[in-house]
Amino acid sequence: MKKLEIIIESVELNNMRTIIEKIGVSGYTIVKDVAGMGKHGKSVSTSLVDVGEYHLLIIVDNENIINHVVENLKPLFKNYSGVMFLSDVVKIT
Amino acid sequence: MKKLEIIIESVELNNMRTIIEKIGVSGYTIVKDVAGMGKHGKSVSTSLVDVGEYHLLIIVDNENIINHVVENLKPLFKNYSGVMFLSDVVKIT
Amino acid sequence: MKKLEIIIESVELNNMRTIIEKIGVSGYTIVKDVAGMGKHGKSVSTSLVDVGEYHLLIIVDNENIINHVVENLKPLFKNYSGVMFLSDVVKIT
Amino acid sequence: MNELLLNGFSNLNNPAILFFVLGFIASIIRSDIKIPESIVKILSIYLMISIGYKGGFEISHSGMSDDLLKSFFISLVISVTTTTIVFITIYHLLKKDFLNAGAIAAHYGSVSVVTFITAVSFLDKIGVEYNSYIVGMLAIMESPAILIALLLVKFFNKSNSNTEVTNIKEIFKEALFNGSIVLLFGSLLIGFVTGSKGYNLISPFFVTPFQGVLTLFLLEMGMIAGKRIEEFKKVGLKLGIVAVFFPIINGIIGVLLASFIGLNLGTTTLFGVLAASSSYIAAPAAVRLALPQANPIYYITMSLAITFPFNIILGIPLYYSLSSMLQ
Amino acid sequence: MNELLLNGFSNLNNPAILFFVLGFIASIIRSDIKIPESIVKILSIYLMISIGYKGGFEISHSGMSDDLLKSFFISLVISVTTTTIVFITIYHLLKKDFLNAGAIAAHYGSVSVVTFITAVSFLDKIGVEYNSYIVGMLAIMESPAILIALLLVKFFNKSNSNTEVTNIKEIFKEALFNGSIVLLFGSLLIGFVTGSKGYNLISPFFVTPFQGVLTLFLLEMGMIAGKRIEEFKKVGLKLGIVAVFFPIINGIIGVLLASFIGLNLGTTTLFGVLAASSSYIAAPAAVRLALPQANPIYYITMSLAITFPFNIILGIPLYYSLSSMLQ
Amino acid sequence: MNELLLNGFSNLNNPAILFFVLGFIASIIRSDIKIPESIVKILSIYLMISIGYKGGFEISHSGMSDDLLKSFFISLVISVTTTTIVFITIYHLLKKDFLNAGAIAAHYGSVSVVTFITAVSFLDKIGVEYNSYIVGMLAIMESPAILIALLLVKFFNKSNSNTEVTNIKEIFKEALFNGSIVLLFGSLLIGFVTGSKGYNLISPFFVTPFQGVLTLFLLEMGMIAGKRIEEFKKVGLKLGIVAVFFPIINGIIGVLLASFIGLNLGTTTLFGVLAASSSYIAAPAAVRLALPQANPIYYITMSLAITFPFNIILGIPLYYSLSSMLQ
Ligand SMILES: Nc1ncnc2c1ncn2[C@@H]1O[C@H](COP(=O)(O)O)[C@@H](O)[C@H]1O
Ligand SMILES: Nc1ncnc2c1ncn2[C@@H]1O[C@H](COP(=O)(O)O)[C@@H](O)[C@H]1O
Ligand SMILES: Nc1ncnc2c1ncn2[C@@H]1O[C@H](COP(=O)(O)O)[C@@H](O)[C@H]1O
Ligand code: NA
Ligand code: NA
Ligand code: NA
Repeated sequence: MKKLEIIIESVELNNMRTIIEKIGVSGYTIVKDVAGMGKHGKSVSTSLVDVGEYHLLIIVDNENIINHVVENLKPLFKNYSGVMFLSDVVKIT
Repeated sequence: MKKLEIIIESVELNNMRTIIEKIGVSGYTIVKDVAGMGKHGKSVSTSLVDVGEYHLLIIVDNENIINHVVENLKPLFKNYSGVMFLSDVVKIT
Repeated sequence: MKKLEIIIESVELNNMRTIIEKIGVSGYTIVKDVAGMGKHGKSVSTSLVDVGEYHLLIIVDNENIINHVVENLKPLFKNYSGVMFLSDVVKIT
Repeated sequence: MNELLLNGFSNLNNPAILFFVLGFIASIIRSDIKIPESIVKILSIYLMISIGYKGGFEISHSGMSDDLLKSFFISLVISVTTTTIVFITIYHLLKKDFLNAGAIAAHYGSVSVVTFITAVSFLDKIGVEYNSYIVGMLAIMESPAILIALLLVKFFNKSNSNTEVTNIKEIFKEALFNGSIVLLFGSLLIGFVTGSKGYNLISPFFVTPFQGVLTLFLLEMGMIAGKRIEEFKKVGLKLGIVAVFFPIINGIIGVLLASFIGLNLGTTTLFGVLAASSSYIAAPAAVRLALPQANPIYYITMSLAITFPFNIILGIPLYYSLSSMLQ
Repeated sequence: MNELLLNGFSNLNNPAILFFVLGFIASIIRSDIKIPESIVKILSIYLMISIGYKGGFEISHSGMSDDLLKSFFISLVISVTTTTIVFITIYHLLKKDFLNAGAIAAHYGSVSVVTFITAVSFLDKIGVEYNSYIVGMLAIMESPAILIALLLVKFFNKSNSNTEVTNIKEIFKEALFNGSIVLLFGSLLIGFVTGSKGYNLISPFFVTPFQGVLTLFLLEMGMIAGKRIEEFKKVGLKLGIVAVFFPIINGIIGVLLASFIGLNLGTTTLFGVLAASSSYIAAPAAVRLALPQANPIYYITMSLAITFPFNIILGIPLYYSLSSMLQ
Repeated sequence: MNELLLNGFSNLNNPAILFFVLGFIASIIRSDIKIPESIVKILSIYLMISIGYKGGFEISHSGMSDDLLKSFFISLVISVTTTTIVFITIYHLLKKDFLNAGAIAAHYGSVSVVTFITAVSFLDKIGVEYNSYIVGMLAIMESPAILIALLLVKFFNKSNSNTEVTNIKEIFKEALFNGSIVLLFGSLLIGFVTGSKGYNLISPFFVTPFQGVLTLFLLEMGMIAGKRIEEFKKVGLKLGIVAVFFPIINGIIGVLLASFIGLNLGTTTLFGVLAASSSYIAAPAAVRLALPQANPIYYITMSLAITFPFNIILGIPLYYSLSSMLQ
């Protein structure tokens, strides 16, 4: 099994959920409101403005599905800020 | 070393802490209030009702201990919602 | 690529950010306000007192940089509470 | 009957109720008014302190009523009766599913603090008096139903699952030292001992803005209910319908018992409300822990998305009208 | 002119404005006053309910004004005009960058609830009356500019990127059922129907402490603005300057149009403020979603760190002075 | 003596103190009243703005007192004296452990805003006047002790650890631009310049409900203290005992110095309270950063779980009685 971890702009969350649910992942977990630094500089999350807020999305699934997810999400990262990391896991339950 | 990541219903957190502390893990970390989707559908966490809220529990320890933890926690997932993922890590400090 | 996960006392966060930014990591993510247990016992975070609060810092970068980061951060863990875990990942975007 | 309609209308003229409806609608049309969780929690704490403190202060003025013991007794009778009725109904409705029967019974036998508070504000608005010690009954009635329901399940249960046994101690502890019980009783006591001097100090914060805080809270309750009502399909028509009948039947039982022992109009109404209301804070957590095989969608949706709105909008004026007919 | 200075000074004598300045300074010197996000959100909800509810209540007393239809019309004219002006200006300034032009235009064509509320409190302080229905205009003017700006971009856009198309439906839905619109209109309606009885119930919470809540909110707004002003360099001098000229020009347009159709002093001032103010909640989220290639640092910094402080401190007394000259 | 008891009793009759006790008990019996962290933070900000603003407003009425310079001087003397006394005591008690001595001294030499505010509300309740500028002293006394304690440690330290040196700059910056200092002084200044007009605008929010907000805050403080007291064992009896003696001794020093220069009853009491109180916000963070080898369980438990409750319940009436004996 593979674990895909995605850091994503909060404005894009709904969009991304729709995409991965359509693909049919068996599940995902969202860690809300993370901060950080990347190519676009430091994230500046301001209490009133949603733009600049990030979430961490964790998807564990078989390699096939995860590859599918990666292909479908890649285009988003052209316009939006964020990163994706892939690693190996064993799903127990 | 192994890293065990557990998504767990918040009502079960105390119970689970008791179990893993009794086993004697060297440590664990809790990421509070995560959201997600799984076999039981989307998590609906409502501000007043604790049921439907999830936490992410991270335990890093040697394989022996982690196996022990997995065996002891498995029964819980029959009745409660949640998942466990296992992966390899190196513990530095 | 390597993923370094660090659990760190919140009072030390600024200090640590300065160090890793000086090293020149390509990015990092902070999951705020995690709780846990370790060598120093259970974390007791109290709403008014910052001491006892922890953050989770995730850094993904090439092995060279990560090794550099590890060497520079190690001394901190002599005085402060916290742990570091290292694992393998593939960075996609 | 005419008066009943009038009361209902008067309730709909209440900003708090209308903001509840607004929240419900906002949630249905997926409008994103997000009241942060921490705010909902502190509002709920505020309301409990406020109602407890005011109750205690009023008792310190009016003195302990003779009805206190009778009321205490009635509280327990209501808990036992309503829990049992709901258990039996669901048991038959869901074909001997004693687990879900117990889970749901725990909710309906217990009480809802916010329903109670809304009823109090309803009575205040129309100027009807009630005995101040009733706040104590609210605190007392939170836990027994949960324990009774678990005992009923235990009685029907042959398989003896492990989880249940391990957690029962924690459940009991929770039932006694639950945050809301400690807060209600604590505030009651403090209100009782600090008298007018204390009251004057903190009433600008804990009493004067009370109605507005309740209004804001009900806005969020409306949104919660609206979000949950989407799961109505998973609950099914049968359970959906009994979620309206339970409060009516239980409310009538409460009103009858209270007026039988001769309580005044306001107090009788409030006993009706306590009997009719169903828990959505204490009971869900306890039940999820003790009866993990029961379906949370059933009990949460019924209690929060159907019974709560019903009580707030129609139930309270109904129990009031009934009570006034029996006076 | 003398009077203008006086008004400006009177505004600087307002605790709310001074706490804004305090927040700004605290942020610049990196002092760590952290107002939690959940608090900022609930304060913002509070202010919207309060302003909506009070507006509705006052309409129920004063009755619908004849000016209502004219005002509604003016609102749309202002939205179209200001959005277009800003679009064209930025389009030329940034060398045919229609994406950023659209993004920034969406912000300046839309409105800022807090700027409006601060203006209302300014008028209240100096005792100037305004038509209560203006709160409705505030709600109405939030979305059109965003839609107009997106249409303008679509018109200039040849490449037709994918993202834009997929999200346009969501944008429209948002524009209509946006939380703040539902909250403002909902509160307006509830204030209208519940009358004095309702008002007396909830005004100790939603009306009496209003000014203080606004003050606390502006402390945080000052800190947000101070944090964002650090990105001024990335925005550049050109955009920095127009971020001051846009509110002045748009404000003048608003004042002229409103006084042209004969609205009273207070209402004219508020139309100036609405025209001059720029959105920093609804617009950024919509624009980030619909125009991801536009640079968020531009529109957020301009709107939040330059135009907002300008309006709060100098703009409001300016539009007021202008309005009183035209009466 | 009789009067002392009376004062103590009057303090126990204060809802704020009783809610503190309730929180403490709730925490001990592990009842789960959870006041969210964001609420605690905003309540703390509210209290600082409120006390600062009111102080500034009152100064604008009563004018600057002649005692101001003397008081400023006394503040520094108290800071130096109490920090040194605590340092020396712990140094000997813990067998030359200069790190923990410095850490603990930083806490006791600094001040607790909430203890001060509780004392102010105590004086208000019994109708005793004090000089308004004392709020400024509260702000001034927050940092010096932290710096003095670090210097003392530096003096005793031979090994010259790295961490200490790198962070010292940040510590100094913090000491000057700390959020609470900026907030207190800022509010003081705004209260001073905006006068009665400003006061009337925001007092319904920042002044009228003040006592109730303090009460809610102390409920949480009680829970925090109750949670921390569980670590008493790790602190040990010796440190536990001095955590009661330090406030008494420091309080007496404060009262003596203040009455020596002829300050009035209320102001003398408050100087006693400032001297007696120990920091649990600014000091812990600074000390953890600058002296990582010191044990946080020592200084947090002593300051928060022992000295704070002692001061709140017994200390304040004690310093008051002492001050009135010396008048
Ligand atoms: N190398 C990295 N390691 C961990 N998190 C990262 C990394 N790069 C980016 N991120 C996260 O992704 C967000 C957006 O990244 P970017 O689009 O590169 O600016 C950052 O704010 C971080 O939270
Ligand atoms: N495949 C998965 N990947 C990541 N998180 C998951 C996955 N499956 C389940 N989860 C998380 O575990 C929770 C409960 O899962 P379940 O019991 O399968 O409904 C979900 O709400 C998710 O937060
Ligand atoms: N083995 C572990 N697995 C996961 N998290 C850990 C582990 N050990 C320590 N931690 C985290 O690091 C914090 C400080 O650890 P320590 O310095 O060992 O007391 C704990 O509160 C945990 O959040
Ligand atoms: Na009930
Ligand atoms: Na505008
Ligand atoms: Na002190």
